[in-house]
Amino acid sequence: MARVLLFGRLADAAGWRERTVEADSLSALRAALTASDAQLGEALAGPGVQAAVDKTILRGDAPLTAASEVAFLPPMSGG
Amino acid sequence: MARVLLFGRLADAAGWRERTVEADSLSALRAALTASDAQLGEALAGPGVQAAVDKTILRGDAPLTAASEVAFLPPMSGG
Amino acid sequence: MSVTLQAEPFEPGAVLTAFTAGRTETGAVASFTGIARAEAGAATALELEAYPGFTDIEITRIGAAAAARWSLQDWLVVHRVGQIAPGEPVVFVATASRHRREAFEACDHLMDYLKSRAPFWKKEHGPDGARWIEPTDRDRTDAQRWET
Amino acid sequence: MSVTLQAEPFEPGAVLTAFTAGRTETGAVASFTGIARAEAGAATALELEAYPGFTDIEITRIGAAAAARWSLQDWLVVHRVGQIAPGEPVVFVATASRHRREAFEACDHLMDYLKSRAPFWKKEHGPDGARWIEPTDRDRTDAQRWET
Repeated sequence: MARVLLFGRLADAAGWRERTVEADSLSALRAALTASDAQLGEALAGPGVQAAVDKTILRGDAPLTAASEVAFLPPMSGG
Repeated sequence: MARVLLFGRLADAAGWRERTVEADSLSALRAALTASDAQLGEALAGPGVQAAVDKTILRGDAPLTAASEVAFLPPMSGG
Repeated sequence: MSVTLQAEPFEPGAVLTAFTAGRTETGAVASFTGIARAEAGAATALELEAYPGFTDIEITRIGAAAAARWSLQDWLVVHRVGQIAPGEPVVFVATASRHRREAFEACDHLMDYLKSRAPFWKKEHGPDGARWIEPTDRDRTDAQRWET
Repeated sequence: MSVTLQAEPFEPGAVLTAFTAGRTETGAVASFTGIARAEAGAATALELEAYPGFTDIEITRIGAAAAARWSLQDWLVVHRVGQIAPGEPVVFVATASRHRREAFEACDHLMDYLKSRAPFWKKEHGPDGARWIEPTDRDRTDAQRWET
């Protein structure tokens, strides 16, 4: 289980910004999100989208606990 | 005749900042100042010292009237 | 050495006053204020999203690296988030150093980073609706000047 | 577009507040504040002499040229004259433009000019007496960057 945060156009596309999702790894989380919303799953895998677990950007898979916070970050635009 | 202004180290060296001097040209003014204070005359002819007549920097000689303002400017230091 | 992300408008002059107060060994304070342009009505509002706890830490990391590179005595970033109206300040950066070259370069560098690579997501609201903004080519080019 | 030479201390933040107010088409305001350093007691006061009617006109001429070169929307110089205590602001320059590169470069350029070639005569008062200051080699080198 993890708290999932979406930013920028990802939140607009999904229609939500924050949600708790049952998943014990980042790859399982991606699969769960894709299963509930195929378009979102595609957007999360899109170019330039990064995943941060507990505020650290990760490539590849990672285990998740109930306390994990996963953020999906579209390309950063600067301020 | 002209109003003479000294700036920076020139004023310190001469012991005055402003004085009215009888002279009908810049070269006559330089000669008059040198006659009354040889050290000042030398300083006015020193490297980097510029003369401005009515707030315009001039090289060479220029006629002066009673309304003329002559300023001797040591090298500018910036602010 | 502070990074503030805030939803409320702020006054850059007041921040500069506080930043410069009591500095007897600082010769130079450079500052930059970024303002939301109205674009003659084409832009009605700017919306900036940050990731609290991530965006501020990233900016702090870049600021600390700049402070080391340019021997800054102090630096500060204030950045708006949320809805920003035209004419309102979006960002304020100030840098303090003994001599001016360091203060200027560090301020310039921090702005290039903030405008092109800092973790913000920017939406422009205009008469034709809203659109998410990506960094411009010039932002990327400016930021690359510092990669030596 | 203003040049102010004044004997009284001033508050750079207040000047910045007035300069940035009401700008809806300005994206960028760069500013620089030069402060008299105490040099750990080695400098007790700075004395700056200007030639009123000459110094301000020269700065205005350079400012107008910079405004044209960098397409500035506005610019401003406030410069102290007379006795200046350590920790007090000596000079404040602000530039406004649509984009930040122009504001930064023009501000940087104006400071290089003001610090190296503007018609001021500067005396530093210290524990060992007073001495007139000449521009440093670095001031000259910085100013030469703009001669293209």
